[in-house]
Amino acid sequence: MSDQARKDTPQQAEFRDYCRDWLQQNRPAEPPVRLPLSPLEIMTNEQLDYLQTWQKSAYDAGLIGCDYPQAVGGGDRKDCQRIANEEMIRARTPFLPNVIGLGMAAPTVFYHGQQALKERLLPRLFSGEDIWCQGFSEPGAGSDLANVQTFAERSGDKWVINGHKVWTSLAHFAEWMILLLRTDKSHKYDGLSYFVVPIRAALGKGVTVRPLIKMTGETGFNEVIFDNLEVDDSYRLDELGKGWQVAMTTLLHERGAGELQTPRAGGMKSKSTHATNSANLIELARECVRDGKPAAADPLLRDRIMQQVIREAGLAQNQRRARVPALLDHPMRVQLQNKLLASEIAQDTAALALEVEGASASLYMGDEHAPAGGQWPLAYMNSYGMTIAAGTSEVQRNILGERVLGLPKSK
Amino acid sequence: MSDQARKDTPQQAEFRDYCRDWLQQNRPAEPPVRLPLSPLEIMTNEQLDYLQTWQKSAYDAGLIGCDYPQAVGGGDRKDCQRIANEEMIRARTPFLPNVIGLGMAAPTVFYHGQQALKERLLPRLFSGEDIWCQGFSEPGAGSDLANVQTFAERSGDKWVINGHKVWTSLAHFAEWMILLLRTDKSHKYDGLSYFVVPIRAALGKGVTVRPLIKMTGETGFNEVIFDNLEVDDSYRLDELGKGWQVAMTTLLHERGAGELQTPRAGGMKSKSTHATNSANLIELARECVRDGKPAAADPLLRDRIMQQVIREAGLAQNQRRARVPALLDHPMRVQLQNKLLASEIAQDTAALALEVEGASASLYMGDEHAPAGGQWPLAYMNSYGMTIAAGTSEVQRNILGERVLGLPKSK
Amino acid sequence: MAQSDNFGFGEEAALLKESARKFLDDNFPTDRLHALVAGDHTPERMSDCAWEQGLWQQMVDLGWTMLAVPEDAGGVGMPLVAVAGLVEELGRAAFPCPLMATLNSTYVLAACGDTGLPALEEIAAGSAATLAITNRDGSWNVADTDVHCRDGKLSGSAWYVQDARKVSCLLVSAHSPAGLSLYWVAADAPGVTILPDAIVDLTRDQAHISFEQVEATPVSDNALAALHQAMPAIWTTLAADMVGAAEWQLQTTVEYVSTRQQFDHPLGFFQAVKHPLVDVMIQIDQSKSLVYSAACAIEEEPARALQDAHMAKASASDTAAYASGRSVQCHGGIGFTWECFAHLYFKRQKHSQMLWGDAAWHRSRLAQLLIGEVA
Amino acid sequence: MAQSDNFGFGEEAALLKESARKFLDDNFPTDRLHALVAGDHTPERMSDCAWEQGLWQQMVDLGWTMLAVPEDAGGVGMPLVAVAGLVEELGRAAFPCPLMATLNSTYVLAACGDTGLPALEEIAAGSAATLAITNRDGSWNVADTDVHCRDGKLSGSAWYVQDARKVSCLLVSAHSPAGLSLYWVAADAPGVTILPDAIVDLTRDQAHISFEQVEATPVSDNALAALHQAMPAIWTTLAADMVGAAEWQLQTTVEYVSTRQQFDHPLGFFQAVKHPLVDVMIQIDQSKSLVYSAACAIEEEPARALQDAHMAKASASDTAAYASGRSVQCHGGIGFTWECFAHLYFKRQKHSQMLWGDAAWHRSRLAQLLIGEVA
Repeated sequence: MSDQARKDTPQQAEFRDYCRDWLQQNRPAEPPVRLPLSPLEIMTNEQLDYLQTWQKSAYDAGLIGCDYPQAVGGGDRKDCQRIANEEMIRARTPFLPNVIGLGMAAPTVFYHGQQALKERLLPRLFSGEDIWCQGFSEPGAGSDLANVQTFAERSGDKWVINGHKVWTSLAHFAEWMILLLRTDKSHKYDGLSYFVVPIRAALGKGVTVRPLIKMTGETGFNEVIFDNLEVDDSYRLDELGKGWQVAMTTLLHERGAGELQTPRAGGMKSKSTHATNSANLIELARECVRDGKPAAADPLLRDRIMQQVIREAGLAQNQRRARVPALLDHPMRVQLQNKLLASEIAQDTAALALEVEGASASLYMGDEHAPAGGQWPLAYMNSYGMTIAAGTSEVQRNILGERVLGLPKSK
Repeated sequence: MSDQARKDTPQQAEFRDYCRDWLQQNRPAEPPVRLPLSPLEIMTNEQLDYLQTWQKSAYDAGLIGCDYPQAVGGGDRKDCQRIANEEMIRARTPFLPNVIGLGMAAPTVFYHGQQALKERLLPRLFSGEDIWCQGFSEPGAGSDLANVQTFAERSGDKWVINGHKVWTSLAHFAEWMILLLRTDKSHKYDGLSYFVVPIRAALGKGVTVRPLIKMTGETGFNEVIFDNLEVDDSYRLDELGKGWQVAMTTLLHERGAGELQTPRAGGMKSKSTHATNSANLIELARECVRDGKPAAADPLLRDRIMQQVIREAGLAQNQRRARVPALLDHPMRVQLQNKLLASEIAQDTAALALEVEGASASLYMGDEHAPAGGQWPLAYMNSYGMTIAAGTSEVQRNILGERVLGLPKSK
Repeated sequence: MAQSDNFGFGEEAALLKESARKFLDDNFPTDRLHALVAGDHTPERMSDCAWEQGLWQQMVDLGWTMLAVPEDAGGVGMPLVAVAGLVEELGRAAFPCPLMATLNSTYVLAACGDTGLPALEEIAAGSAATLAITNRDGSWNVADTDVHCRDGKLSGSAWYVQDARKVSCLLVSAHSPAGLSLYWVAADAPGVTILPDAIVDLTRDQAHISFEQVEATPVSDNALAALHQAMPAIWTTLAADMVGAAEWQLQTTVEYVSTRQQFDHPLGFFQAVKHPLVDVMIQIDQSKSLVYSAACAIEEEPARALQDAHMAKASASDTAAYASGRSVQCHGGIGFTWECFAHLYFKRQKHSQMLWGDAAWHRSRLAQLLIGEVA
Repeated sequence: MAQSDNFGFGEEAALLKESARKFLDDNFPTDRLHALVAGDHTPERMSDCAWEQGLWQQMVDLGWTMLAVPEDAGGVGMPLVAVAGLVEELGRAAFPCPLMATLNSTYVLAACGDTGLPALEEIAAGSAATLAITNRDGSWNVADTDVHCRDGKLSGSAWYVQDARKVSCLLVSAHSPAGLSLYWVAADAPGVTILPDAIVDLTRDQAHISFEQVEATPVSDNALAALHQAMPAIWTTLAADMVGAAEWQLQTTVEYVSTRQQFDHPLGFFQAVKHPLVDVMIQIDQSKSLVYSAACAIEEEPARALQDAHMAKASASDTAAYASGRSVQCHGGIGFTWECFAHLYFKRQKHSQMLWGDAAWHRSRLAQLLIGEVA
């Protein structure tokens, strides 16, 4: 009996066996192209096709949307997404490309959308046929998200949208966008509303998608410009002026603190992708040479690698403790740390990897001599995306200080 | 020719020779009692007597107050205090006990006091016959110094003072106090005025001095309570309502950024005192054992000790660079860092020393087996006095961010 | 063996933790601690070993000292996670008592097999004990001791013995002709001299102990095996104490900065205060999760026990250091005074930080496990 | 010899520094740098060695490349502090050019005695050069090279050669029958193949160079002595560049956070932004003071040169890492884009951080000097 299986309910145990069998027989072949490090860095149609095919087959097999009702395309199970996730990670499957759809749009639409909308949108979201993106940030609304200025003006049963969103990952592939915008300019928070918008259908007709280039040189992020885009009022989620509350549902799930489990990326690791965690850091240290010896023999590097190992273990055990109420002083205390911790650990691990590499840290992806294919400088730079996006680390610390410790609001 | 001598003016060179000769012939004997680590921790009359005697003889020899005019008891020299300081440090003389008088009261009285007052007060200040203390902080005015509530009410030619000062080092030995108080309750900054007050003469007659105990167990700080103390208007410095500006003169000199050089503590080190800097840390690491070897052989400790060595060197070289305008981007940029840097370096050095000591860091001053007589735990705790007093490190960073980098004022 | 989803921290453990917190809240608020231990403030003071023996006796009567004693030795045999929960509460109260010392002795005795039973039975019957296994250098290598045994008699000295004046029994490691061995000795046996150290920490005491031809009861001829087996539990228990103390530091500091006003705002309004306190919280949570994970692994997944315990103590040492610094700094001038309670925990944490190995020591051992020797 | 009160940084040095800043401000604002080097953004790009050769020629004409060349070799022989001042300005502009490489070669040649003169004269005449002395492992130990010399011909390869495609001459270290020796080789000599590395840093280029039976002019049979003597100046010069780049990072970030509004305030209003930027400033100032102190010591107080230079480079490496991280983080989303200039300096600094030894490497050498070998 496996580690996790010990505590499964009979229903969960049965489902776990099913997942395991199915995954054993249906593990996808090696990808024909180099995969990016995460769904947010998907750059080419070849990458997307491969990953969409995988998501569709996993959905068809019942491994995605497990805990949602059947009416919206779900599996009607109870606390089973977690089981499927564990088994997908165990089987080292590729990640799911529709990550924003699954993790953020699905629970938001589910909790705040009208029934007809849910039934229409969620099945194709789960299957990965419709890729989703998120339109929150704007040039003037980054950390200060409530400052969004994209405006929807009422016009009969329709709304006419104008504005400018930035940092929209996957927008160049997305059918749908979850969109936070303003319907009232006189109130900051209460003037916000929340829509789902079919952006792909509107390309060239009120919607322009322009790629942004990251400091790594990768694309993936986009700007999305709305120029008199008309959308139907039925695409609104929840009441007018309740956009901020709806956005909180989205963000809560983004930070992994929502009730509905997000279908997880699998644990696939092949020569074409590199995970960048401390275990790989140890491997790197064995390969790199420092002062004529393996870097892994250097007491300082050993000490600092262990610091990262311990932080990663602490993060993992936090997740475990989050399920033990008797060991929690505040219900959200551990969960709300996830994003901050995960991003800062990733950043420090990558920075340390560059020190392990020494002179060869100068070599990038195109260099045949670059250790680990030049992935560590890439990972280090991308880590700033993590500490900046979806609430900078500074904003995360405000949230933790105010919501968990109860300290006075800074602003 | 010595290092410093090379760049001396002829007057400075002559003065340096004089200092050196005099110090060679007049170096004081070993102290009869254990000396504290700094003047602010003087606890007993025996300690004070020894140190006052030394200050008096140094003053009589012309090594103190060198750059002040003769009329106020000074030496009428130009840029010579620095020379005397260097030679005292070189000769490892004891420190000067009237440190608040010399470093803070003297320049403030000199720049803001009436001539008669200067002539009366400064000679006995320089000689150390009158010890001075500083009455700035209050229970409700720590970092927010301008919030002082001690109030002086006009009564003819007199003022009647009521209030409560805290953290007044040396108050139990002091004849005089520099006192920041309020003469107008309707304006925060412009309601402040600045006095010199003869507190010793008023003990029991409007002034009460009560010792505060530090977390180390040492005394040294005091509370001073004013209960209808009458003082003459001639003890006021500068105009009514200009107290904040006068206090800035004091603080500028406290942070080592004033024009008038502060006579420096010497460099005396004997078995009865311990300096706590990185050189001593290296000695400690040679003596302490870690895993069966000297701690000084441990690569991690070596690395961290070097970090402190480098920071100390950077601080010292900052002082040197502060005198080279072509290498300064902002006139106050380096000077305003002194207090913050010095206190944080001292704190980190002491914290590291405790790790060097390992299990024996548990042993305190009364333990015969304590490394270095238990001074490092003492120094570590006292370092929090340094990062808290005279503007916490947090306030220092605000000052640097706002005055030097020009960032918007946080409040 | 599989790891429990909930660390094996069940209802009984939760009840024990809750009742311990209530007992200490009711009976031993921090002002009582201060009044008890902070009477003499002079830096040169000798440690005076002040403790509340009445409260301690109540704890013994509640069975807390026998929780870790196996059932076959007359104990309760609670899982280590439950014990960790209890110790976390004692750390939060900084309660001066020999519980941790007794637990440590228990773990070692339980690793000795049958020959440890008589001593365990004494502990189950209410005796307190402590380990005397450290040498003059304060080495955390369990093979290092300055005590020797010849002809059944102990000579030499043991150092850094925790709470020696609060216990009735000593578990001593000594070099004997058979190798490193363990002995059970009454604290007041002839030839035993307990020499208190003058330590910084006011909430504990510490001593070095001289042995002169002391008659001792042999417990084990294979001390190395027993000590190696017990150390993970010892580190984890201490880490639990530190996590509890750090939580006290966090909560009291949060309270202070929420009320203390400067610049027309509570201090906690300022990010320079708020964010470091968030970092204290984050560190505590990491350490706490690692403590329960280690406690669970020791019983449920022995292959991970050693590495998880190294992680727990390394993490707790860093947390204790950081939480202590911030607790004093954020209290400002008040935090620097003897009358403020912050220094009691500051000093306890500094003591704990180095005890049984500091963070770097544990990380170096962890690196041996995870990376190994590299040429 | 005594240390100058002002680091020996006199009027001439101040003028040079000022004129360099003006020259670069006028001729090479950062948008020009971005347009020059950031054309191809793909992560797999090859380095294309874009630089402004016209501006470089002006610099050569201004005499900047011969500043460190001794007067007896036809150079200017400015004190090293003056050179550091110039390099600080080039670092601030992140100007892609072989000045540092040429300076480094100059220092080594000047340490070779008379046999270095002919090559120095070439540099004084306007030739640019670079050091090819590093092995495949990127070892910063000067004894390590993968090039050999037999019968006066070089074979093997040199790695991590800086700006090789911008110079006409190479100063190569090689194992020869006489020991480690130095050779002067034309970059386009037969048998020399320059293989560009695809590096992260867009403002520099780097290559490994293969030597196949290359005819070379011997410069010194005692390369170890010359390299050891020159390294302090090499480290200090690089540290000066890093300090200048860090100052650019600080100033542009301060500008950004002073204007960018969030939550109804400029970002710099918030202590979570303000205080880290203050820490960047503090680190820069430490490194800068140490750079000039080292530059001064190298000429005025040789006994301190080695330790001061280790301090300067160790400090600058830490400063560069911290300043780079904060510059991107405080720029927020914008800072994470290719169009923002922050990444140009971020990448240059990461390159510099590891070049000629990272902070830990320098501190380990410093410890050897200040603590020594301890049993």
